[in-house]
Amino acid sequence: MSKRHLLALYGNFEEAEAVVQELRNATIKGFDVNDDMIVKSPIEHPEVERFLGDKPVYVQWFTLVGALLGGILGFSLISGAQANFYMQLKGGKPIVPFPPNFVLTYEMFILGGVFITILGFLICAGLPAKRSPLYSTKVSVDNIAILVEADESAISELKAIFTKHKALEIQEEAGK
Amino acid sequence: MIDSGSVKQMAGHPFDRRDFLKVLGWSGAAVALSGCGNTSVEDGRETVVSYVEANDYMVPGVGVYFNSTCAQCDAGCSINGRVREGRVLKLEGNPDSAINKGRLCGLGQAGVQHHYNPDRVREPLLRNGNKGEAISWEKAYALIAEKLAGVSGEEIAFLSGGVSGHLKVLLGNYLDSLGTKNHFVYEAIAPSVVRAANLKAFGVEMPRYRFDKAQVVLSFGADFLGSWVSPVHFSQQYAQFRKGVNGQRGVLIQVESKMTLTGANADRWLAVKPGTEGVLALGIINALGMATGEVAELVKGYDKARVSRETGVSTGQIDKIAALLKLRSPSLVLAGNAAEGYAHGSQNAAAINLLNQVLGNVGKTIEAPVSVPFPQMVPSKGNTVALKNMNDGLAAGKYKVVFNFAANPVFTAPGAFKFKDNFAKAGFKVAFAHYLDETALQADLVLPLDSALEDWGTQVPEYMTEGAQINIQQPLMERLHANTRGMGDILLGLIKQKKADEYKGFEDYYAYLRGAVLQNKGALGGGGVEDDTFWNDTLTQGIVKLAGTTTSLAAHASAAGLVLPAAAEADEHFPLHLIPGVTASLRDGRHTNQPWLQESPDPLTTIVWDSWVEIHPKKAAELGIVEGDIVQVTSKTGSVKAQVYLFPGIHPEAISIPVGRGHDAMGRYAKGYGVNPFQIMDAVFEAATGELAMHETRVKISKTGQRVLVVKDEGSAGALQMGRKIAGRVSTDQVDLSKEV
Amino acid sequence: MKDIREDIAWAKINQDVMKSLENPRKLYWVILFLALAAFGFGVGCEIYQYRTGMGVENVNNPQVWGLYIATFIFWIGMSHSGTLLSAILHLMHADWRKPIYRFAEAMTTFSLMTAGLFVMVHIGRLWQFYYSLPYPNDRGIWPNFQSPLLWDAMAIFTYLSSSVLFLFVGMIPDLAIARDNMQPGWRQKLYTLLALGWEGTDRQWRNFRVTYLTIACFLIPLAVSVHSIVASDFAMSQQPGWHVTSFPPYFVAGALYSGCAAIITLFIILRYVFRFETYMTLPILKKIVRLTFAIAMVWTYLNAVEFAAVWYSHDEASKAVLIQKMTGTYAPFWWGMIFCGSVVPLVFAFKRFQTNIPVLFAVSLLLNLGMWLERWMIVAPTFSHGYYPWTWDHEQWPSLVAWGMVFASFGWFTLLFMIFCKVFPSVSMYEVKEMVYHRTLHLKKSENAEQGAH
Amino acid sequence: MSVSNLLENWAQVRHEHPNNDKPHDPYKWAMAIDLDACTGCNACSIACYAENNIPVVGKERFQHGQQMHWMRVERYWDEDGREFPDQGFQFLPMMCQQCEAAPCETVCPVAATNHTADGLNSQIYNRCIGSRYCSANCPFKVRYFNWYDYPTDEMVWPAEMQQQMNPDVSVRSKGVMEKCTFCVQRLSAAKVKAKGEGRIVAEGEVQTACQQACPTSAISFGNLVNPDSRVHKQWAAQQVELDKDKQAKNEEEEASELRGYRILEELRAYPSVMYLERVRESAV
Repeated sequence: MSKRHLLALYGNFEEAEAVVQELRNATIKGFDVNDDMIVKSPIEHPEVERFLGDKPVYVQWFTLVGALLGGILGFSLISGAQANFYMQLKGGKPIVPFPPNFVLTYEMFILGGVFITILGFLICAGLPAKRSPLYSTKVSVDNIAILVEADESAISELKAIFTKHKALEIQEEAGK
Repeated sequence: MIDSGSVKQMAGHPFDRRDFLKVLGWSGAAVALSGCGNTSVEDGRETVVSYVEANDYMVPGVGVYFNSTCAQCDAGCSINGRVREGRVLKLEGNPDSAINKGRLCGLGQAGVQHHYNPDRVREPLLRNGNKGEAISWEKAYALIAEKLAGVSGEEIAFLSGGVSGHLKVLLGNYLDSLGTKNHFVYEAIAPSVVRAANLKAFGVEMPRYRFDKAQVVLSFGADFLGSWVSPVHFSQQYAQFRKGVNGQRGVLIQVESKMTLTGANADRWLAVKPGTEGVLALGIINALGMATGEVAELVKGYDKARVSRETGVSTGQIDKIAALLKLRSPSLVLAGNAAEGYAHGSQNAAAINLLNQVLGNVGKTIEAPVSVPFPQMVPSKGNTVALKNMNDGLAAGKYKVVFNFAANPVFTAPGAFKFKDNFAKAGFKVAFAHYLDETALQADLVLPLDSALEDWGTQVPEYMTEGAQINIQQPLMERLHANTRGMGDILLGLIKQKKADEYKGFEDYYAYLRGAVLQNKGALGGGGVEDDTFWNDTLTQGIVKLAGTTTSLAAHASAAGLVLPAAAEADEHFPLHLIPGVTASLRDGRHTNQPWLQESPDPLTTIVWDSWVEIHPKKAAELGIVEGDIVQVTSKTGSVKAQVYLFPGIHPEAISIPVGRGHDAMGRYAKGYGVNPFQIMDAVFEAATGELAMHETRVKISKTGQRVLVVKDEGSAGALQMGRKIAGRVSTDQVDLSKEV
Repeated sequence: MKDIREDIAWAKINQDVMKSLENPRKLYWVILFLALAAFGFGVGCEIYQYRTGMGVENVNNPQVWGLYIATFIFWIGMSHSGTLLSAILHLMHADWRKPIYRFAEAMTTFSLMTAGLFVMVHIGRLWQFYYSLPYPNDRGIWPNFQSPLLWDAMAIFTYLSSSVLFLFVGMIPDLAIARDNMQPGWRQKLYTLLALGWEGTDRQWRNFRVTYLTIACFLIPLAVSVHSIVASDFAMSQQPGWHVTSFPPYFVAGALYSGCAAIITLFIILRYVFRFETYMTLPILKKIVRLTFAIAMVWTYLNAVEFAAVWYSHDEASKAVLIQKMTGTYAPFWWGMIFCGSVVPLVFAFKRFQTNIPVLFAVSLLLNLGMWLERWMIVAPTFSHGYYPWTWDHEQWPSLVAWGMVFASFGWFTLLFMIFCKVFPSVSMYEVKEMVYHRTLHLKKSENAEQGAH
Repeated sequence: MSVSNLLENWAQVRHEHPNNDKPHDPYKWAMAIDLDACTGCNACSIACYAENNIPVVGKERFQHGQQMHWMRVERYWDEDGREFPDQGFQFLPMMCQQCEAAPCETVCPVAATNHTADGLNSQIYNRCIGSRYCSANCPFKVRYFNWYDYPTDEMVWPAEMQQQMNPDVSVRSKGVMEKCTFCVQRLSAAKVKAKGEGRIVAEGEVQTACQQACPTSAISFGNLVNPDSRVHKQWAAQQVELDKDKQAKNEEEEASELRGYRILEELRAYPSVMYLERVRESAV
C-alpha cells in the first residue's frame, strides 16, 4: 500500500507537544506513532524526548570502543615499533620505556575516542542523510515540524489533527 | 762537505717518487664536494693514470703517509702528511723525530691551509702601474738578468728570513755569483739578544734546555710553551717536568709583565714592572746567598726591599722563590722575549744567566748543544739588526736590485723605520712570494713559490735535541698551480744565468738535492748503501739523523760589566709600555691568512679574527674603559685603534697588542682583520747588540667613544666557573701523584 | 543586566548572523588586507631562511632555540581558551558561552594551525620533516617515541583534529540554517555538503547531544595534556630553569590566560566588524573579563610557586637562571612580563573598566604581550644561563627575519580567522536560540511561580 | 613491528643501559684528560678542524656565537680579589663527553642521535631534521648546528680548500647537528682491521686527532674495557667509575688525594671523559 508524507509546522513547542500527544492517543490505521513520526526542531529540546518516549542512544558505546581501541593500538604500535628498532638505543633508558609510551597511549586513547565517537554519531544519527521528502526551511528559523508517514488512508485523518491544532502550514507529498 | 763544485758531476736520476706524484694527481673516487678545475692536474695537463693499473703503493680510499718537514716556523718539526687520491689532507707529527716525537702544534697543522690557500700567487707577476701582469717564467728570468746586468754587488740586496740546509748553500752560491755580500737575514721575532748573551755566558748561542731534568723552572718571559724557539719539543719536556721524577712535580715560575701562554701555565705568575727582570734575577741571587766573589759583590746592593720596590714583586715572594730554588735542584732559569726586549736587554739576559750559574744549572739542565757537521747548512739566524742595516741602505738609495724572500718587512718593520717608503727607493724589487703580502705588493716582480708541501728541500733546525738531524722536505702532492716554482728551482735557474757550466748537470733542484745528499752518503750514515736505496730511505724517514758535533759548554757568566739601569721613569706623555704580544699561532703574521689560525681562539683572551688591546682591569677602571671600547693607542711613531680586552694578566703600567694581525694584503682571510702594532713601534735599540728593543715603545691611550662586541669564545661569565666544578684545581699538598698511571 | 535579550525574534537571529557572512564593515577588508600583507612578508622570510639556513634567525650554538619556539608555545597556549569556553563551560551549562564559543573554538583551531607552522619554520631541514612522522616503512625506521617533541606532535595532532571535529559537529545545525537561507551558489553548495542533510529531526538532535557532550569531555583532559606536554618539552629536559615540577600547570594556566585575553580582543573586533552587538553583549564580556582576572591571579600564583620551589631546592644552577631573568640581560623583558601579566589585569578588578571597550581592548593586547614575553622568558634565559658558564649569553638577539616570521604568524592567524568568520557563522545561531528559549522558559516559570504565590 | 617480537624480547627491550647492563663488550671508548699537562695551546682543536672537516665560520658568524669548534679550549681564572691571576689560568679542552646516559639521545624526535654498542653517542647526519632539541638538553653545550650551508660557502671552503677535506668524514650541510665523534672514522677503520685479524683493537692502535696532536700528551684515549689500556688504568687509579654519579672515593672521610673527576657528574649523564684536576704548587 502506498505511503505518503505529511509535514505540519507549528510556531511553538506547546502546540507541537499537543499534536504529538494527540497522535499518540489516537489510533490511526496505517500510522504508527513510534515509527512513522519525526519531529524536527530548530533547537535541541530536551522535552522532545519526554513526549516521544525513551529512545535509546548508542553513541557512548562507540566512544568506549574507540577509546579502548585507540589506547591499546597506540601502546602496541609504539612499543612494537620501538622493539623492532634497536638503533634507537638511548643511554640510560630501556628500548621500550613506559613513561613516554604512557603519554602517547593517553593521546591515542583520546584520539581514538573522539574519532570513533564522531563515527558513531554519524551512524546513529544517520548522517549524512538523504533529505527527507518534506522539509521547510522554517524549521531552521523557529518552527517545529512534525513529519508523518502514513498510508494513503490515514492522511486525511492526520491532516485533520494538524489543522485542529492550528498548524501554520501543512505540506503534502504529491500522490504517486 | 757539499758544495756546488763537487756536486756538479752528479747526475740526478729522476726517482719513481716523481712518478708517484704524477700518478697521484687525479682520482675518480673524488673527495666529497671536492673542488674542480684548480689544479694543473685537473686541467688535464698531466697524465691521468687509471686505478686499474695503479702502482702498488696506491690503494684507492686508503691514506698514504709521507714524511716531510714543517715549514710553518723554524723549529723543524717533522711532519707526517696523509695523502689520499693525490691530495694531502692532514699533517701529523712524525714519531721518529726527536724534536716533536709525533706531535704537532696548531700552527703546524694549519700548514695545509698554506698549501691550499685560495689567495696564493699563481703566476709570475710584473708590476704594471698598480697592477700585476702575469708573465712567463722565461720572461721573468730574462728580466732579472736584464736588471742585474751592470749592477755591482754593492748595489744588490737580498733580504730573507732564516734559511738553512741546501737552500742556504744555493742561496749563498748565488749571492757569491752576483758578487754581493748584502744578504740580510731578518726575523721580526727572534731571541737574538738572548743568543748573544748565551754566547757570552756559555759559549754557545742556544744551549739545550732540559726541562725534563729540572725541578724548578724560573722563566723570565720565555714563552717556551707557545712561541719560543721550539715549542712542541719544550711542551713535551714540560709534560715530563710536570709528571716529575719520583713523584716530585716540577714547579714553573714565570716572571713577565704580560702573561704568555707559558705564564698562564705557571704555578706562580709574577707581574714585574716592565724591564726589571734583570733586577729581580739579581735580587734572587742576593736572596739565595749562594754567590761568592764578584757576583756576591755585584748583588750586594740588590737587597729584597730595593728589588721589591723596583720590580713590584713582594719580598715574601722573593724569599719563597729563593727557598724553593735552594731546596729543589737542579733548576732552570730562562730569559725570553720579555727580558730581552729592552734597551738593556743584554744586561737582563746576562743577569738571568748569572742566576743559572749561581744555581749550578749549567751542565745539568743547560746542556751543550749539538750541531750538524756541515757548517754551511747550519741555519743563518735572522735578527732585526739586519733589517736596520738594510733599511739604512734603502734609505740612502744604495740598492738598484733588491730581492725579498720569506720575510715581510713592510708589515713587520717598526713604523719608525718607514720601511715601505725606503723600500720604494730601490730600483728593481723582486719578491719570492706565496701570497701577495705587503712586501710583495711593493715589489716590481713577484715570483710565485711552491708551497712547503709541494717543494723539495732540506732544513737544519737551530734547536736540536738528541743528536743532530737534517730534515727532509719533500712534496706531499703534485703542484696545485701549474706555474709556481720551488725556491730552490728558482735559485738554480738564476744561478745558471751566471754559472751555467757549473750547474748544467742539475736539471732541477731535486736533482741538485739528491746529488748533494748522495755525495755525502757516508757522512749521513749511508756508507755502503746503494744510492737509490739510501735516497729512498732518506725520503721515507724524512729525517737524517746524525751523531753531530757537540760543542762544549763554558760556564763563564760573569758579573763584569753587568749594570742594570734603574727602573725607567714614567714618561708623562706616553705613560704606558707597549708590549707586542707574540701568540703561538700567529707569530709575526706570516700565516695570518690561514683561517684555522684566525678562528682558533687566542688561548688567553679567546678572541678570534681581530686584534685587541690588553689592559689590566684596574688601569681600565682608572681610565674609565670597559671591554669592547675602541681606544686609540698612540706612540711617538704613530697610532692604531683597537678594541679593549680587560685582562688581569698584565702589569697595570703596560698594555699589549698582539702582533700578526692587521694585514692590508695577503688575501681574504688576513686583509682587514685587526691592527698591526709594528706600525707604531719606535726605533729603540738594544744597547749591546743593536737589536730592535721591541718592548721599549711607550704609548698613551685614549677612548674614541666607539664600542664593539668583542668577538671571542668565552661567554658572559668570562673566566669564571660560577661555583661549578668545571676545570678543577688542587694544590700539591692535597694530591699524591705517585699513585698515578 | 541580562546576558542577552530574550525577546529577539529567532528569525532575526538567523538574519543577523547570515548578514555577517555577506556584508561586514569595511574594517573587515582592511584587516584582511593587513593580515595578508603580514603573511606574505613571512612567506618571504621563510623562503630566505629555507635557502640560506637557520642562521638567519640569529640563534647560535648554545642558544639553539629562539623566537620560533617561544611563539610556538604562545600559539599553542592561545588555543586553550576555545576549549575552555566550548567544552568546560558547556559541561557547566554556562549559557553565556553560547554566543561566543564558536569563534573561540575557531580560534583554537587556527592558533593550533599557526603553532604547527612554527614547528615547520623552526626545524633546520624542513624538507625532511616527514622523518618525524611515524609512518610504516621497509627500513623499519621510526621516530623516537621517547622525545617530548614527538609527544608534542602527537598531542597537537590529536588536539587539532579533535578541535576541528568538535567545531564542525557543533556547527552542523547552523550549516543547515545557512543552507536553507543562502542564495543558490557555491556557498549554498558548500553548506549543503557540510550540513550532511541535517534537518533537526529528533533522532539527529538526540545523538547530537550525546556526541557533543562526549567530545567536550574528551577535549578537557586533552587540552590539559597538550599544554602540559608542551611544558614537558622543557620540564623533561635537564636544564636549569626548565626542569621544574610546576611547569605543566604553569603552562596550562598561562595558556588559558593568553587564550582568554585573545578572546577579549577578538570579541571586541568581531562585535564591531560583524555588528554583533546584540549577541556579543557587554554582560558577556564582563563575565569573560572576570574569568580572565581569576586566571591571571592563578598564573601569578604559579609564577611565585616556581620561584619558591627553586628557592627551596637549593639548586644553584636553577637559582642562577631565575636571578638572571630578574637582573640580567633579559630583565626588561621579564619585568615587562610581570607588569603585563600580573599588574595590568588588576584593571579588571574595577567594575567600571569591566565593560569599557577601549580599555579592555588595550588591556587584552597588553596581556597577550605579557604572555608572549612569558614564553620568551621561558625559552631564552635557560639557554643563555645554563649549566655551563663558558657558553653563557652570547648577546643573542632575534634577527629581523625571526621577528618577521612572528609578525607573519599573526597575519596568518588573522587571515584564517577572518576568512572563517566570513564563510561560517561565527555566532552559533541555534545555540543563541536555545539561550533565548531557556531564558523565556525561565521567565515564564518565574511568572507562573509568582502567579501561583498569589 | 610485530607485537610478538615485543613479547619475545621483552627482557631485552626493558634493559636499562648502563644502569643495569653488562659492560660494553668488547669496546667502550673513553678518555682521560690531564689538565695539569694541558697548556691550552689549541693544537687539539685545530687538529680536530683538520680531521673532521669543520667549517671556519668567519668573524661575523663567530660573533653571533655560531662557531663550530667541536673541541674548544676553555680558559678560567680565579677572581678572588687578587690583582693578578698569579696562579695562572686553568685550561680545559671541552668536547662531546660521549655520555653513557646522554640527555641528548632521549629527546631527539627522529632518533638521529643514539647510543652505539661501543659506548659512543652517535649522530646520524642524514637522519637529523634540525630540531636542535639535543643541543638544548646538552649540559655541556658541545653540540654544534650547521646554521648555514658551509660546504657551498665561498668564504668557508673555496674550491682550493675543499681539496683538503677528509673523505672519511661526511661534510655536513645546513640544518644538521654535529659534534665530536671521538674520530669515529678512525675507530671504525681500526675495528674493521682488528676484526679481520680476529682480535680486538689493541691499546695504542688508534688515536683520536686531538690526542695525536697534543704536544704534552695530556689526552689519553682508548678502550675502557681493556684492562691493559692506559685509559682503563687511569680511571682505575683515580677510582672513577663510569656508571656512578657519585664516586666512592669522595664519600670517604679522608680526602682521596686523587684528582680524577667528571664534569657535572651529578646530572647522571655518566660522561666518558675523565678529567684530572690541574695541580698547583703550594710552596710558592
